[in-house]
Amino acid sequence: MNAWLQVFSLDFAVAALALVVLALDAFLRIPGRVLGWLTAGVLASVLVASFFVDTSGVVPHGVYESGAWVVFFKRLFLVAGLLGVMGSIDWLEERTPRRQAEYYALMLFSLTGMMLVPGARDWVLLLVAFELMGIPLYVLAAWAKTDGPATEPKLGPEAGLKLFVTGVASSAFTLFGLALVIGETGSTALSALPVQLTPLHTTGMLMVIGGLGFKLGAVPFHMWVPDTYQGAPTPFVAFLSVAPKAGGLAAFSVVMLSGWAQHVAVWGPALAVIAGASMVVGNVFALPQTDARRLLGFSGVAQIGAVLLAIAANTQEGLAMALFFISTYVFTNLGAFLVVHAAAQSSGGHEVSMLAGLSRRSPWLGAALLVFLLSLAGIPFVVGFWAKLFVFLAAWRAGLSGLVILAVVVAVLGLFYYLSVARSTFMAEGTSSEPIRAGLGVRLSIVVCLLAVVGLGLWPRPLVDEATRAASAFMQKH
Amino acid sequence: MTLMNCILLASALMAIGVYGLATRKQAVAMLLSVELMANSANILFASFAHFRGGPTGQVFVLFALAITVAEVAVGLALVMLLYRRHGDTALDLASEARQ
Amino acid sequence: MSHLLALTMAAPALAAVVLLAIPGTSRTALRVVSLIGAVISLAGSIWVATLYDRALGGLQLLDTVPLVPSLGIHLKLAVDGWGVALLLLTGVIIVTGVLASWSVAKRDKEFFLLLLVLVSGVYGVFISQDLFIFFLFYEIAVLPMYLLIGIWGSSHKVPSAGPFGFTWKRFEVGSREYAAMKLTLMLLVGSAAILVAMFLLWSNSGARTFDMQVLEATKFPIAVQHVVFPLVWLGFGTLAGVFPFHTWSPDGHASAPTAVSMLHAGVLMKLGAFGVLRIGMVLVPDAAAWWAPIVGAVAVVNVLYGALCAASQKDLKYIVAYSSVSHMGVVMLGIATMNAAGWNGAVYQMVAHGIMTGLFFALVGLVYERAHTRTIAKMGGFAHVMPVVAGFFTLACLSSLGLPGTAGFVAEFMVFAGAAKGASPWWAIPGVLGAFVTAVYVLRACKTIFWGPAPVDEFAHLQDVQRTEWAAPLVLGSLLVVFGFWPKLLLDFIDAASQGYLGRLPIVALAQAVTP
Amino acid sequence: MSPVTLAIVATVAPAVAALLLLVLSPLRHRGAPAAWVTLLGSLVSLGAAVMLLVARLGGAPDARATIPWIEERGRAMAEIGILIDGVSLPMLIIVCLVALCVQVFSIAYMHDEPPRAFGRYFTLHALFLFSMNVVVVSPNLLQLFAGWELVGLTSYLLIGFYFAKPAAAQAAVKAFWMTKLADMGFLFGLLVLYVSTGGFEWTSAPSATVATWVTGLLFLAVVGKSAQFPLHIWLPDAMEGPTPVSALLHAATMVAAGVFLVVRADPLFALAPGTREVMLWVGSITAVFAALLALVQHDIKKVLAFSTCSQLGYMVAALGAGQAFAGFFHLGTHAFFKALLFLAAGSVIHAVHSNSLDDMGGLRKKLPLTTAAFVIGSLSLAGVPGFAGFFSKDLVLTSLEGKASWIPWAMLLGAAFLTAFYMGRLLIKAFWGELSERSSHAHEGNVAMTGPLVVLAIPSLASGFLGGWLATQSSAQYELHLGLTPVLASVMSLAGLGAAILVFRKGGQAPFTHVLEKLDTFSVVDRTWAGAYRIGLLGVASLAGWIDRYLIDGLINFTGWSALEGGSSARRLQTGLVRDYALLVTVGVLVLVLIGVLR
Repeated sequence: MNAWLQVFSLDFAVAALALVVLALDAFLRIPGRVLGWLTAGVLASVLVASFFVDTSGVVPHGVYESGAWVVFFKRLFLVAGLLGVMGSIDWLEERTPRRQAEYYALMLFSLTGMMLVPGARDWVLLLVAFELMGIPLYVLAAWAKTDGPATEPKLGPEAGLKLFVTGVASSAFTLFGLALVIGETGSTALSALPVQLTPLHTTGMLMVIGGLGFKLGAVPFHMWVPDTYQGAPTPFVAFLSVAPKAGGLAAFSVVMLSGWAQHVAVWGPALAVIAGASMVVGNVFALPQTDARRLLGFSGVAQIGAVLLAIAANTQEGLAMALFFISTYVFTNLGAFLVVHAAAQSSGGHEVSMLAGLSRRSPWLGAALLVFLLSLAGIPFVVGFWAKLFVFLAAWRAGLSGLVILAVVVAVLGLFYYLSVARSTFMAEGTSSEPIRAGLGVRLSIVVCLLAVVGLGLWPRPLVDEATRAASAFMQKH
Repeated sequence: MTLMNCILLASALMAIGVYGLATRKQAVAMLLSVELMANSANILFASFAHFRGGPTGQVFVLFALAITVAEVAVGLALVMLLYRRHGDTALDLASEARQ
Repeated sequence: MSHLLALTMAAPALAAVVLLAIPGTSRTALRVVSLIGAVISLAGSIWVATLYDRALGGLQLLDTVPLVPSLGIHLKLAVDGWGVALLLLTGVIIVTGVLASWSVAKRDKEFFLLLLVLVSGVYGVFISQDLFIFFLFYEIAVLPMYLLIGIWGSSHKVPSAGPFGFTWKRFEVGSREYAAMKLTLMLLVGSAAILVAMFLLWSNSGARTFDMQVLEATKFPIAVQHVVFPLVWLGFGTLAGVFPFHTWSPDGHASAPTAVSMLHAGVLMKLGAFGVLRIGMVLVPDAAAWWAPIVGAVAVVNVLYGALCAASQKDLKYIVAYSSVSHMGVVMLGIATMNAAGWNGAVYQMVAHGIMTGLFFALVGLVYERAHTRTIAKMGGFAHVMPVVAGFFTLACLSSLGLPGTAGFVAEFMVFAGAAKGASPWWAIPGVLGAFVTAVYVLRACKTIFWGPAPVDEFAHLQDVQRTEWAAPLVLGSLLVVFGFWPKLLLDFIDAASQGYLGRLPIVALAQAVTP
Repeated sequence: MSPVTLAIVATVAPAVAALLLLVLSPLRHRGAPAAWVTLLGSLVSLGAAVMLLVARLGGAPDARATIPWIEERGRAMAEIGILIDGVSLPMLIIVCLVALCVQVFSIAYMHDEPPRAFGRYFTLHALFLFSMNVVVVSPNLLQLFAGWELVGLTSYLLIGFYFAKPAAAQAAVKAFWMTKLADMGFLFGLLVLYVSTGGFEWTSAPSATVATWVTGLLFLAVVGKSAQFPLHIWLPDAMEGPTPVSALLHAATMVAAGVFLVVRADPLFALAPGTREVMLWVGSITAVFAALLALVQHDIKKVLAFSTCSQLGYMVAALGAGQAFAGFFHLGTHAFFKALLFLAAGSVIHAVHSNSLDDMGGLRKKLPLTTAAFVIGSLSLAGVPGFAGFFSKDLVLTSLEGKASWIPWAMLLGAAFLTAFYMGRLLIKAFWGELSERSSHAHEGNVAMTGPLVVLAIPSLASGFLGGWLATQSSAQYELHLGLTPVLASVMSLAGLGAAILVFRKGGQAPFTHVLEKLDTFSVVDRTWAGAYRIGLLGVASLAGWIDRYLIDGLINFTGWSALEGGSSARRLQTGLVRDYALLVTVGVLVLVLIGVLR
């Protein structure tokens, strides 16, 4: 096998799996549920394999760069994909039994795109990978008319369209900006910017930021977030709310910190504004939400603001902390969405008020949701606290103390709505008292998330070390 | 035709596309506007390639086109879904999600 | 036993873990395990007190585990004299609190679980010698309160009025959810301020460390101190009920179930005062000296205003809750004096008030459980049917109004003496007046509830104290008297710490230089 | 045993009794055992006190011992301990003796109470004796204050002993509040003393200004505790308590603690002539004012209560005149004869089951021993020559000679007349005249009731002759001399008695009765305090409560409300229209570009 093929072995495995799933469905009529578990199993094996396969080879022409940085992200995506797939199995079986293979395949394609992003050092590869990650999501967002009961509005098409329109508008801007940057520089290498920038460079760079910001759901490119989260199938949203964000973060870091690090004066303020606006808007808009998915959507906008804070720090420590943050966010948010999903399947709606009595019906689910909410709120002894703390510390050290204070203040608003959800879960009297029925996949995913959130909350060091290693591997090369 | 003119042309196209996106009520018109926006970028790539030389821009255009096509294909499918849901392709119909 | 402190702190949390494994149906087992956890922690506290060398003073029983060394975060536990006193208080309150909650019927497993976790946090705060860990434990101590009040609390109606009456549309003022949410949010706004202050200290410490001993030795730039101190004061002060950020306390304590009120008013509010003292006064002494007049003036408002508010209440729990606001004002007043008498008094008042208010809430809970009302006007003559409750309630009242022979007197007297000797002697005047107003409202309540003709109809058969309910009144009541007659028991510890920390204060050094 | 040990035993014995009764609740609930335990405690105290006295007569010096109590910076900020000297030892004996008599009397008087209440009563008595002894033996003002507050507590609990009676409950609380109000003065005085001298010793000699402040503040407390005008209003109400309690606390010992305080702190008061001036006037006014009100009372206990006020006024006036010993001497004699009077009154009440003078009459035939006791007490109180009260009252009056243009002297002479007059009225109404209906069934109580009367009658008769010894003990001058004052005082007392016989024998009324009754029922002072409480305190409290709930908490609610409303209105920006989303993306990109370009 060629050395550079080995570099991409994980990515190829995932892409191949997508094809295999399609083929198995088309030719052998393998039941969807089996395909789902197969997908999950292979993803798990790939994840395990990532610890044994050496992917540190060199790729010709410098378009791709392997190393600890890339591996960190790939594992993260694989975990997110694995959890997302497991969370979807039962729902798919129930709702769209005849279209299961496509769902998995699309998710795997998106995953492939994601896995290529962090290593990309050339605009062409980055753009293609980024779009490969993004386009399947449009389709998946509109996968079903609705995932709730028939009484809920059928928002599937709308979810897809909103994601799509903002997405293509953003990518048009990205393309436009790239055209300016690449045209002016004359090279598609990420690191090819001159020391002295022309106005065209500057304009182009900022437009690219706008385009990338869409995937992260940062303000002002966040408008799709609540609507899509509300309309798309919740198990998918669980995946959508974390994995592409990690992908977006990877793209952001690759662009900002590898190629453009020297020009932090250009993008730094813009990023700071986006970060601040995201935290404020996300938290304020989340306050009046009554739909758990929209609420989590806006809360996600606010969380992304915190990650961008760390990127804006433009230091290795900041990057490491951003990695740590996004990793914990994957577990936390995915878990939260899956609990909401499980509860909604049993109680017939995604309203926060529908969570009433959850802790009585299924104490463990209630406790899990509480843990996830506390983690999102940044409360000690669950991992979200460390994530927020590390990010704030890094930003503070980089001189962004004003933004940190802003973040701390708006975090209080966050507490209000997180606690409101907890209130429904724990204090309100529910109408039903029968236990929540959740599929094995969902339960397994939630347990993994819970273990991660609590375990890392008690002992965050391994992940911090890992993130630091990845970040330093990345920063030392650039 | 100077590079600056081309940039202005591309920008104008972009602006028209944005304007269309923001005002057109029909989903198909929206798709057209999106195409305009994407193609304004392609024009920019091409003009840079033309005035500055080198294959970079031209190659990129190809990729960009492919990506845009894929996007629009998905977009069309989504518009179909919208039509099935509402019997119309008016984009504003897709505004049920807000509370 | 090198990990004694860690064990003391962790015992309740470990019991909570054990609780997880016990099925919710074996109710006695749940309670016994909780009690064991609490008792171990109390025994640990007592052991700590016996091991602590009062003559030596300073930090003792050091126990360090590096946690995130890259950020300068260590699990560093040690105890000073103040810590010893407050550990003992915590131990006593949790043991009696668990016994007082023996009859909790609703979701008892979760209740004890949260209660125990909370207490571990409280212990942690008192023994943390790393600012970061301090904060961590502080949050653990504060947060379970939300659920504890929100689930097991009680609600009542508060009519809307005043210029902000329109906000009642959104809030069910008086409901337990409202109380829980207000309490949690206000306290967490406070911890946000603390967090910012922590960052400032950490980043200006030179060594980039959270180690409090290192921070103590650091001389922070005065500009930094002037930002840190108000943040610490208001941040921790919110929990200590500093005016005007005290309004979570009446609603919170009135809504909370018995053991939670006991713990919250008895111990948690002390975390706030302890924070101001341990972090504000000790780590940034220069700014503290500058701010002290303001802190003291606000504390004085607390004392008098809290007492007046209490005097206007018709609900028994609100009276006790407002009395906490008033008494915590005494603590803050003592802290603001920045002299030994004041600080000793402040810490002593923390203990005295903790015990006293714990006793109060235990008894109020008992009365409420039987009479199903907290409106004083509806009660009367209860001493005929529950003489023991009446007796202990009177004792709590007496400590509350600072009667000699009870712990409250020693504490208040030291604080007032410290205030009189300090820079602003006039502080003592409203302080003493507050104690008088306290005498008015506690005795009026006592008279209305317990005295008068024997109750008829539904109150005629109220039971007196039963079985485990004896624990809180007996233990807390006798401690009030013991500490009232023999303050040396605690003062030796407290004074050792006060001396040590005062020696570092710039103004004290100055004063010692001036006076022979 | 050394004097220190004896003093400690004398102080602590009742505390042990009280503790035993508190802890061993069966003992208390049984009733009778509680009485024995308390009596034993008092007996031990008295025994120790007597042994101390014997030792002192044998030439033992003053004894003083202290231990640190409250610490600050490793040093004692406050100490507790004992001090036995010529002031505290006589006081100790008086207190223990009277207490023992009252307790014995109570066994008979309270025997109808249910056992639990009986037990509680004696527990409180033990507690009281302990507290009072703490006051008496205290070596410094802080401990005195502690004991002072503790006796206030026991007073509160004992006045409220019949807590089922709303009037008793109200009286108890009122007594506590009034004295507590005054005690703030004590506390402030202590603080001033501490700040200026670093301790709580009455021997420390601060500057005159400080001394004036300290003594002025201490005097406030005296006014409260010793029921001086205008804080006297609690004392008549305190008669709601059981009569033996009135005898012990509200006549003989506790209310005299104020006088005792001034006697103790005499070195400080000596430095503050201003304070003494005020005391002189307050004492005189109280003496006259209370004597006038005593004239129109129909409740036998209230007559005695106002009489107590009046006599305390005498003592305070003497202290104001700078003659601490005169006040102290009067305190001693007063303790005996007033306790005697109250116990005799208790015996009467026990016999006729009523407090009202109107229900009594002709009792001398039914209750000969009680009548004798009452007469002795009355004559002593009236200051008839030869009786104990004569000597001390004479000393008080003598000490006032020439002070403040002789006005206080004249006032107190007038009060002496009034005293004899109202006591005559009381005697005639209760013991002479026709047998009333209720009186006809009266009979003497058992020996527990009569015994204490006999015991107390002796010092009421004779303790006046101990003045000389007492004076040497407290290194004061005392000699009985035949001058203007003693003669006038004797005349006044005899005149008062004579006038009473003239006026009341035929069932007449005192002159100005109408006016005085108006004054009594209208009770200006009482109403002023009630108004201050209702409007000043409760009014301000309600205002504070309202402000807290609706303004301060309202503001906090408003903050939350604003955030939520802000969120709700901001939500409208999320139009839900795809085109707006796209537009916002554009605007966002443009803004970013602008930020970057215009940076």
